[in-house]
Amino acid sequence: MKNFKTIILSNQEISPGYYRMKILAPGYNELARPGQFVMFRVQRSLPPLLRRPFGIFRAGFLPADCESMPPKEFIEIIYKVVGSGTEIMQGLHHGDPVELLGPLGSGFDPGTPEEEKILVGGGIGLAPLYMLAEKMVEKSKVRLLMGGRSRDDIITVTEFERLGVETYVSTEDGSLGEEGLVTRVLERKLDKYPKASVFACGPMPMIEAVQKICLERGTSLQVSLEALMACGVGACLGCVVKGEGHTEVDPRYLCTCTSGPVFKAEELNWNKAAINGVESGGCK
Amino acid sequence: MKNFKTIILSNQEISPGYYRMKILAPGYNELARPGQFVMFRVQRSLPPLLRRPFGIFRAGFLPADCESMPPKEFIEIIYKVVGSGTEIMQGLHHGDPVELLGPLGSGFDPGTPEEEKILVGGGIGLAPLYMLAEKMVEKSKVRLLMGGRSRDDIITVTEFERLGVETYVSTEDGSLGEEGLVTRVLERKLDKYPKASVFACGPMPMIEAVQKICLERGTSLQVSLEALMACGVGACLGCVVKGEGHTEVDPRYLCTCTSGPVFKAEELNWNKAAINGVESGGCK
Amino acid sequence: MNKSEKNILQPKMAVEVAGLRLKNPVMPASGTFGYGEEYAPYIDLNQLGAVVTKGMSLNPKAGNNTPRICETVSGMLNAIGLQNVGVDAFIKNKMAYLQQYETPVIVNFFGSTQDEYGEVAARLDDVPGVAALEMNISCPNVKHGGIIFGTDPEAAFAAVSLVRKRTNKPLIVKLTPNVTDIQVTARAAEDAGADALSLINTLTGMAVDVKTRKPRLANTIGGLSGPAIRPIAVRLVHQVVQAVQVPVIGIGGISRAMDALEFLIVGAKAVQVGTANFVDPNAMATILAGLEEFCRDEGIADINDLIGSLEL
Amino acid sequence: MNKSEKNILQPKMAVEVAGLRLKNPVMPASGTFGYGEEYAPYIDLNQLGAVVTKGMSLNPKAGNNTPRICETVSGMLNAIGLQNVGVDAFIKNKMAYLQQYETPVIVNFFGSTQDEYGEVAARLDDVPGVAALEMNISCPNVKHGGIIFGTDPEAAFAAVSLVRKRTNKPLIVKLTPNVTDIQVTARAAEDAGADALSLINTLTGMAVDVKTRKPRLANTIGGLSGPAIRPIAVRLVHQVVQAVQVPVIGIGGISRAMDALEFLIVGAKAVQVGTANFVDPNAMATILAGLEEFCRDEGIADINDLIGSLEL
Ligand SMILES: Cc1cc2nc3c(=O)[nH]c(=O)nc-3n(C[C@H](O)[C@H](O)[C@H](O)COP(=O)(O)OP(=O)(O)OC[C@H]3O[C@@H](n4cnc5c(N)ncnc54)[C@H](O)[C@@H]3O)c2cc1C
Ligand SMILES: Cc1cc2nc3c(=O)[nH]c(=O)nc-3n(C[C@H](O)[C@H](O)[C@H](O)COP(=O)(O)OP(=O)(O)OC[C@H]3O[C@@H](n4cnc5c(N)ncnc54)[C@H](O)[C@@H]3O)c2cc1C
Ligand SMILES: Cc1cc2nc3c(=O)[nH]c(=O)nc-3n(C[C@H](O)[C@H](O)[C@H](O)COP(=O)(O)O)c2cc1C
Ligand SMILES: Cc1cc2nc3c(=O)[nH]c(=O)nc-3n(C[C@H](O)[C@H](O)[C@H](O)COP(=O)(O)O)c2cc1C
Ligand code: FES
Ligand code: FES
Repeated sequence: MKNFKTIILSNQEISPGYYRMKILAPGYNELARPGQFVMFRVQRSLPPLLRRPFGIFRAGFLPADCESMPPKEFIEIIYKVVGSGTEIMQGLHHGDPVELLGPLGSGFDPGTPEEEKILVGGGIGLAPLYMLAEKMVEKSKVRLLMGGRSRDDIITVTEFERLGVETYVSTEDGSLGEEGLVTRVLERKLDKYPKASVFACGPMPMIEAVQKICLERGTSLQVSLEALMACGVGACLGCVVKGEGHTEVDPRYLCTCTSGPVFKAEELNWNKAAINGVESGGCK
Repeated sequence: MKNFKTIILSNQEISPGYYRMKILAPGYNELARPGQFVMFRVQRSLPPLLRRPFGIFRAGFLPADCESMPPKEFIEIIYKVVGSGTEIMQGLHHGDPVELLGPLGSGFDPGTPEEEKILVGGGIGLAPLYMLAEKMVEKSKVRLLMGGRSRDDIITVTEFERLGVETYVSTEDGSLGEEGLVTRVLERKLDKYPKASVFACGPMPMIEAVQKICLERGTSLQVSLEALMACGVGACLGCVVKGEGHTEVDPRYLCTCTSGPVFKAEELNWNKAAINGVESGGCK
Repeated sequence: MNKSEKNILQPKMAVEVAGLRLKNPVMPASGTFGYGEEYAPYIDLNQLGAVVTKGMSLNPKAGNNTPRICETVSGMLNAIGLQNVGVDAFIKNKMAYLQQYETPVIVNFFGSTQDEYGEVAARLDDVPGVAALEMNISCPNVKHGGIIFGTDPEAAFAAVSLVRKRTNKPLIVKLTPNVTDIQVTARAAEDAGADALSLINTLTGMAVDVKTRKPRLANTIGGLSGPAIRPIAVRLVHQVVQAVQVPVIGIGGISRAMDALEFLIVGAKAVQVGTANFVDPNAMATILAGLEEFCRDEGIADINDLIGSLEL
Repeated sequence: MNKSEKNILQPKMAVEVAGLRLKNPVMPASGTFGYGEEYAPYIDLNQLGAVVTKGMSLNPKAGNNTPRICETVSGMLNAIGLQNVGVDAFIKNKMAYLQQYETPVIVNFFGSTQDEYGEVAARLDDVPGVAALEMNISCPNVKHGGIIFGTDPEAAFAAVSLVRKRTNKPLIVKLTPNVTDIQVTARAAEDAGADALSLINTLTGMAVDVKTRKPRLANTIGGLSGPAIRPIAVRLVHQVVQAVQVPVIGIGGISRAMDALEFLIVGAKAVQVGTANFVDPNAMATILAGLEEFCRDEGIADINDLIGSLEL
């Protein structure tokens, strides 16, 4: 956990509206656990005021430019352009100065090796699942169910396949893979592998549907949530979600940035509107 | 007078901290008169909020890229990096979108052709004098007295020479040209050419010294002033200076943006602190 | 094509404020648009819902010493000091120009005593082409130790009542945000006979030049405007809409259609655009186009259906 | 090397506020720095003039529904709802951590009745390591129809007087900016026994999601903070400094040394940094370095020579 000024190594559009950014990030290979995130800031730019949270997609080493130098570490984030901050980000280039605060938050618990693992990713939500898959493929059978509205929302599937993950794509408009919701695929897979544990990240309606399915079947589920964040370190208390047992009289709020962003399903309160109102697209 | 969205053609550092920016500016060759200015804004950048005023250094035509197309018009501005806005400007490149409001303000009155003309420029203040020189050299003998703190502050003198202007450089530290204040040179020249008329632009202390000299000798003087501006069009009344005859009881304020930025010396009140407080370096 | 689809192709933008029918809800804020003329080369005044002029006083006012303005983070401070040509010169020299346009002219005015307020209003009362008066009560009351009329509900009530007696024109009272409870002043103005309220005027602010140790404004204190103040303005408009029956005009930091929409949704019948005119002289036209586009996208046939649509 | 040159190489940064000697005038603003611990990985707490904790109440408070925060132009709105672990849990679980550091700990607290204020103060009174109390009076008075203590000079006077009786710790009273005349509340707090005043707390604001027509905060209304509010804060601090004898701590939109300097020059003895911590967890260290550099550049041997150096 630290904050440092660094630079962008590359920033490419990988699908319409989706970008992949590589950032020089010393120390991250050792530090970063699957499911963690960074608070990202463009250096020397006043707006937007607050940092933006992004899941760590991948951490790695650049080929060393010279025998005697240690190889450089980087992380990658994958982001969708949705508002003022990500609009500024899409215009950044190699060498542009940025700041990273992280790695932050709890990570996924990869569980026991023998189990079957099912990852469910909705659109940009699949970003934090890659490092998890990387970690699990060695010892477990990992399947990725990737859903999106249309073909443009299906990203980085090849990367998962290269890891040896079995991938299943579905789109709501049928423009790629199977037509329909990713949750339908999930039900089929759980019928087949009833002991699998599930790891999900994506838009709230998807997460809620996944939770319902897993609850009915008693399937172990971990979800990665998004919440509006100011600090990312547990200081502002802006990012809370309702925890298990939360009521108006006895409220139980958990910080998404420190207790999350990954939660075991049973830690959370799944009543309607329990989750921080990110659906509204944040504030502008 | 109009506002339009356009692009930058080039933006080069011409001396440490001084930049020359060429901007595509259709219509400016016909419209722009010597001494006028534009209100400049970087498109799609929130800060700085307000536009920045810059004198028009030069208007011209680009070589036509193709026989059948009319040649493209441009203007050039010369600016010194002093604060938040000019810091952003120095990072702009060819093709970056900007907005220009202008040409604005009164211009210089070039006077009668037979007279000798003396231009006095202090640092970046010489910017609005180039177009004036361009206009006057055909029919008058034009001399430029250019002053600055050190050699870095002496800019574009060669351009004036190419027009056929006789130039005299002085710096306070003697690092280029004569050592001392430009006003000393002015006094010598006025001794020699007592009928010359003077056109001055530069920092307030220089302008005030020039005014004193010209007043004593009855020399005709026009000055171009700087003032903090919000609108540039006479609507906000933020940019006023004190006019001739101004008193606390009977205040007479003139808008720098519409009645100026060029004033005949006799239009202004030259009491101490009569002039809009730009000396303080504006606000941040 | 059925009727509702047709409507949405050209959403209805007309609104009614203080008995005035405006072709759309977008107008400039006083003091940021001169006497209209200054911006005519850049924006078609006929496009606007109304033109609101610089504030007028009984006698010409020279305004404050300089510096008068200063940029701040996403905003600006001004202490122009209400410089204006005086109401008589305005009527004589400025009205003819504005009457060329079909757009209603709203004349902003102020006084330093309640009698002066009354007198200015009376002089404007029978001037043809003046569609309404906007009374700026953010001015010091020289008879009461310089306390701002708008921060003293009783003084506000008395001044508005007097003005009400001296004019038959629709009367808009412009409130100051620098108060503990704006609902109190809003009700005082309404009770005294205002046909509409407009808010917010600038928030009092100050900036210091750390090198010279001097205030950046000759007047030390000035009025903060621009995008920075928008959340405060939206809150105040929301509170006033809930406190009064008369229509409310929203002002404060509006530079995009999105911004104007926030005010309309909380219940403002119209909006005024101030500082944004300086940044982009065409801002109001862009905002207007954005409002129409929003209505079309959202299937709103009449902008009035949007006004006050806040869901709590 | 003569003495004055030596001083300037290492300008003296220590200040005294409410009888506390602080090694420098920079500290976090309550609610933006958690309990200190959250930011310890990013900034050396020993560098700071003081640590100011999240506001404490008698009983734990769960806080508001979500969404609780929202970015605005150069600022943010928050309606956290004063979520905190409660004063007893704080004393038990959080103080030990903070006592590892030499930096004085200022505990911010609040109540919903004057008795609750008094009780929290009493519980903190004999806690070792608590250097001072900061009393947040921007809270609704449940016994008086929810009117904010800080907007009602009598309620503020009564609450501060009671707290004064129940604690021997230095007492800082934190004022709300949402008032017509801050000098009145400032004097009420001083008269009731405050050793220092801090200001400003957030300005009340609101933002609307134009797509959903809902307020962006579940609580509808929230507190605006960040660079956008700085000019208002500087003005208020300037006014309070002129109204009272006790030291004043300046707060509001400080993110750079330049910003802190504005407050010091108008007369604040120290400053608190809030929202800027979220943007840059190292902001206070950078500000501190900038203050030292400014003093060196300007030949100021002791930062106290700068405080109140405003030239009018
Ligand atoms: C732990 C975590 C991990 C995330 N990982 C990714 C990722 O890998 N890729 C990706 O594209 N997005 C990710 N998001 C969402 C991402 O943070 C937002 O899309 C982004 O902040 C939007 O910024 P903006 O300025 O473009 O949008 P605006 O709407 O202009 O932002 C305004 C404010 O709302 C906040 N906001 C808006 N949408 C969201 C959101 N969905 N979640 C949280 N805050 C939001 C912004 O941070 C900002 O404070 C993640 C969010 C969280 C909390
Ligand atoms: C009519 C006119 C013509 C000008 N021509 C030139 C020119 O050709 N080249 C050039 O380099 N400069 C020129 N200036 C000055 C130029 O406008 C300022 O240097 C520039 O605005 C500084 O902006 P900033 O954001 O970098 O500085 P900041 O100090 O960050 O600016 C803050 C605010 O103060 C204003 N401001 C600061 N300094 C000045 C100043 N000297 N004059 C007016 N406003 C100021 C800014 O416009 C802005 O509103 C001219 C000014 C005027 C009025
Ligand atoms: C330079 C300037 C001059 C102003 N003059 C007046 C005025 O004469 N009368 C008035 O009622 N308001 C005046 N105002 C306030 C504006 O009308 C408006 O209420 C305020 O600027 C907030 O809107 P904005 O944020 O869109 O600028 C002035 C504002 C500015 C910036
Ligand atoms: C998320 C958040 C939580 C806050 N919580 C408190 C609090 O518990 N007690 C308090 O007195 N002020 C609280 N404040 C107000 C700040 O201490 C400070 O007065 C205000 O944010 C202005 O400073 P800034 O602009 O530097 O943020 C909070 C502010 C924010 C942004
Ligand atoms: S983002 Fe601040 S506590 Fe989680
Ligand atoms: S800059 Fe607005 S009147 Fe001159």
